[in-house]
Amino acid sequence: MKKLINDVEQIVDEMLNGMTAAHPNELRRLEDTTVLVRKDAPVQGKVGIVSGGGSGHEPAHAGFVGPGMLDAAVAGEVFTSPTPDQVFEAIKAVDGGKGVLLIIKNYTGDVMNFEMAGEMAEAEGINVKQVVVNDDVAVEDSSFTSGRRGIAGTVLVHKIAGAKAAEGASLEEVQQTAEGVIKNVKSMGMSLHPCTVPASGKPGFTLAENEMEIGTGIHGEPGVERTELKPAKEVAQILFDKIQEDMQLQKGEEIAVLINGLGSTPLMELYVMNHSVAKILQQHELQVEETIVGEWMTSLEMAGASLTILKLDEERKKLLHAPADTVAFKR
Amino acid sequence: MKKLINDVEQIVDEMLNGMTAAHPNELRRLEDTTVLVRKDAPVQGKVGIVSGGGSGHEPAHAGFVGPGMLDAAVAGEVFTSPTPDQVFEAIKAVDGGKGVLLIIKNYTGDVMNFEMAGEMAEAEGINVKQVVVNDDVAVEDSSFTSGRRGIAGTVLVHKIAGAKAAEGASLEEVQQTAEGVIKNVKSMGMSLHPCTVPASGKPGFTLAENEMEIGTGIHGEPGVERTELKPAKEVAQILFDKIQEDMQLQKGEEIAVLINGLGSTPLMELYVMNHSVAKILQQHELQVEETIVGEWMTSLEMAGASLTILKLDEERKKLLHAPADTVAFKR
Amino acid sequence: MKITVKEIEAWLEAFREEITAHKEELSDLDQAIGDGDHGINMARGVKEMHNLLETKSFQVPGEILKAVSMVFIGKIGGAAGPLYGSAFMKMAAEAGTKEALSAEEFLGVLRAGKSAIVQRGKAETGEKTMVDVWLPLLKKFEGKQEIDWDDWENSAEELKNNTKEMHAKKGRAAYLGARSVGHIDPGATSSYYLFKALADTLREGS
Amino acid sequence: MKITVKEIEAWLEAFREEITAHKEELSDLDQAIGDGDHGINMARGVKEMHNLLETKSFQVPGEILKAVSMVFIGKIGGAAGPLYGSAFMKMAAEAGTKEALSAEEFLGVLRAGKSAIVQRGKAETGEKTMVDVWLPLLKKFEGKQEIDWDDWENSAEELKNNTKEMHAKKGRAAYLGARSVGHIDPGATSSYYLFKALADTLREGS
Ligand SMILES: Nc1ncnc2c1ncn2[C@@H]1O[C@H](COP(=O)(O)OP(=O)(O)O)[C@@H](O)[C@H]1O
Ligand SMILES: Nc1ncnc2c1ncn2[C@@H]1O[C@H](COP(=O)(O)OP(=O)(O)O)[C@@H](O)[C@H]1O
Ligand SMILES: [Mg+2]
Ligand SMILES: [Mg+2]
Ligand SMILES: [Mg+2]
Ligand SMILES: [Mg+2]
Repeated sequence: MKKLINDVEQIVDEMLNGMTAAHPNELRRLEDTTVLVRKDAPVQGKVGIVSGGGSGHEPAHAGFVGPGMLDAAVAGEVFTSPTPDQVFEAIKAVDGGKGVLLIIKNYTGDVMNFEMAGEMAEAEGINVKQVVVNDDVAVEDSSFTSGRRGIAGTVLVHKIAGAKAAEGASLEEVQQTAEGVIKNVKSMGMSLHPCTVPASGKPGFTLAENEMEIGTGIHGEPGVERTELKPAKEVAQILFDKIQEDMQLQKGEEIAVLINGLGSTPLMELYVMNHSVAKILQQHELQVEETIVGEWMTSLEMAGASLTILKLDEERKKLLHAPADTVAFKR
Repeated sequence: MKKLINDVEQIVDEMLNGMTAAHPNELRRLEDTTVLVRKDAPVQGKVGIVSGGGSGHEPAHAGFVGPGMLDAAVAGEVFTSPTPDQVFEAIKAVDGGKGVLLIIKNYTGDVMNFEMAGEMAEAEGINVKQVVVNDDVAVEDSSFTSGRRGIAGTVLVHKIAGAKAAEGASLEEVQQTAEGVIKNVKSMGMSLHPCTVPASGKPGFTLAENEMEIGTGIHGEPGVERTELKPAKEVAQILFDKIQEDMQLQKGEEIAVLINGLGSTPLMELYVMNHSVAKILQQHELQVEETIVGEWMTSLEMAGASLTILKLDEERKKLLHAPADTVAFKR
Repeated sequence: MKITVKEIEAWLEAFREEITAHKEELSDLDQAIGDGDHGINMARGVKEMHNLLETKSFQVPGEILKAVSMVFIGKIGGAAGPLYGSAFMKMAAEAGTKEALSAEEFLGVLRAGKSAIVQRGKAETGEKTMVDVWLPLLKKFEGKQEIDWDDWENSAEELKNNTKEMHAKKGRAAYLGARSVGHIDPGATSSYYLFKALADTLREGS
Repeated sequence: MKITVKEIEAWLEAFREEITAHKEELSDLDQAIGDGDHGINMARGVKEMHNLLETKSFQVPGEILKAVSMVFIGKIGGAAGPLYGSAFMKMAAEAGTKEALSAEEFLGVLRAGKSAIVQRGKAETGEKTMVDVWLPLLKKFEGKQEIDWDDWENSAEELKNNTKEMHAKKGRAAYLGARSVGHIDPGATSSYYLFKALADTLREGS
């Protein structure tokens, strides 16, 4: 395992310190926690938005803390949900009197830990609501299982819910807007190369030189199917088809597109991928209102990418374009 | 070689199309060229700024095209300087009557190709000046050789020269400001893992599991020294010491810091690196006015990072903070 | 058989030893069908628990179970943290302020833990989770006045081995669908070590 | 010996064959002390040159040299593009509109190319570049009325081999400092193939 680190045990702590050292005017770390909040938190009269999860997805989630997006990000150990006490501290720090929305990615651990934190906060009289993002169409949707994972689409939930909160909306309104995004955002990923959780020292799976994994998550988990290496246009088609199967997008429909790199895929390849994606979207006569290309929800140094499509309506369109001033996402 | 591409021969073309497809309101591709310009180029009454070089450094250079930074970026083949005719097209497209500044990284090929383009433009009556960035202290500075390479510090030259041009300064003033940045910016890089030029299919060098390369450039070239793998704090010290040997920074001096990822190093590690760098800068009682962490000048999927330090004066400080609205760098 | 603070401490210490010794195994199992951190998560939790037991002293089983629940909730993270944490929290409540518990009472305490896991995780048996150890094991010994600890340990082991052929429906492994079949569940395995540690402690102590 | 469009075309075609056959070798040499693209760059250039020669016909050597210079400038890129491009540009100017060149005149044409390379790249001999082939080779045969093409080819080969022990001072290899010693320069090697192709063409044709 080759990583630019000091000590496996201290990675998250040092990363958080490295972030506040780099962005002292934007971010503040709550003492003795793994929580980064907006420098000016709590913002009075605004719904606070808390997200987070295991570390290793940078810039998610702390990179999205700032005006127009999140009020706090809670960092767990690498790929491990943060614990309820940490989330609770975040909630307390960002409650400006209008309550707090938790944006949770649908993993059993995240859901349980955030839920417990929400219970703690409610017990102290803070109004807390939550939304659970489950955009990953690679995983079958079934009421018998814990359902689909939350992956890159979460970034769009952050953006749009954050903009809604910045407008001064109520907790219920922000929650409703976030739910609207969640219902209309679908993603699917693939990878060429696994990643290595620092504490484990071993890659999450192995792929031969001519193999790729379709439907990979963002935690070094293997995907749902392994195939031979394919060109970008075939990859784009596979990801799109699976999303389309679920979304049934119609001609002329307005969408936003997110091409997300998983960590070590060069931006060059992400743009090549977008070239192939854009062609498919054009064939389907979809109206692409916005395309976001980059590394937003990574999986350490995994190679690969995911495609996310968000169906827009007037409100989501307006909120997507609204200003945001965070370390990683500016508008 | 595992890459998310369609055709090795079409990579640059498809990447450029992928960029304009993603950013149709920001970028425009000059027909039959590898040049991306600001959508609204040429901006009348503003000095035009043209940069570029081989591809594979994304988001450099097209990611920095936009208000407050570059007017055009010329893309060569991967790691190969663009040819004079392409640069010439860029110059013509962005000349708004006040002349054009070429920002060139100090590589024999880049310098010669851009120089030839400048000669072509001058012959057509366009006022062209150039600056050559040579911030890489890994390479010995000597008047007997072609001198030091231009690496990540180039991004700060783009930012500051771009802001100066946006203010309406003359070509000579913009050139002088850019020269001021170049004299005061130094960088040094290292890598943990080489990269593979698509057309060659083989990595630029090989490193054992316990080795790293110090002083690596951004073209898959081997560095100047190979050592055993060291923790981030020792890496930070090596890079800083080499820069400091050259800069002789004094207590209390104001600086900007850039921690640049070379392609596949997770942001997590870059922030860990910044944690270690910040400690060293504090020991030296340097005043860090700004820290920029991310992937700005990459080398395909190389793993590793570089440290850049820019000595500030009042003008550079102001221009560094000035607005910029490009695809990859917003302020 | 009476279970006091001493037995609980011995049990938890034995649990720590099992987890520490099998950290790699747990992570490898999680690697196969999850994200590879279960051993790391559990090891972090029991290490912190060890520090707690070293530095604090407790009067009654309920007190120690409560303190350990806080450590598990605050240190393990992931899915296992809230599950083990909630289990110990409820176990503490069930144990109350009693100084010593009979075998039957202690089985009631464990059942309270099981209920907490089911409530928190909403998994049923057969879904390839730790529930597949907790639920049938406690059911088998329900109402027993004396426990055959060899039978207990063997049953726990068999139950966790049974998860191998299950198709995961809850937790991360569910994302793998049919590909989850053929691997033992990591959480079921850590739970097996918890119950094995209990058998080893009380068998020796009996 | 008279050099007309026919000989120039044969030479350039032979050059293309050499580059195409040794594309990997050139890139490998560049991999060792540069960025590994010299073979790719040159192959791209000569392929485009081949297309040009296939589709256009030329009257005089100067015309073909000029057209090829534009292809090299526009297609090779990197350091080699402007260097070979400038060389052919000046060679074209020196050849002017003459229909046929004597050996002596043709050596003058090549010397003009050499001057262009030196002017553009500002390298001296001993700095481990293509200059270390061009300059001493043309110096050795300066003023010769007849050329011994075996001697010419061997000299060119020896000169490019001599770059192996040089410490690079110009071009990308200079960044390697002393680590550049022990590797033959890629640009010197492509220049060797240019001169070898010339020898093969004119030796046969004589
Ligand atoms: N809903 C659930 N109910 C009961 N146990 C569960 C549930 N989800 C997951 N688990 C257990 O948690 C274990 C995984 O724990 P761990 O790896 O620490 O967390 P994570 O999956 O968040 O990485 C699984 O092996 C399973 O036994
Ligand atoms: N200043 C120079 N003068 C003469 N030749 C040079 C100079 N710089 C580089 N070269 C030649 O160019 C060759 C490298 O060409 P190439 O690999 O195509 O370009 P790049 O170095 O830009 O990748 C070197 O091997 C050397 O022979
Ligand atoms: Mg986990
Ligand atoms: Mg090159
Ligand atoms: Mg796990
Ligand atoms: Mg080269």
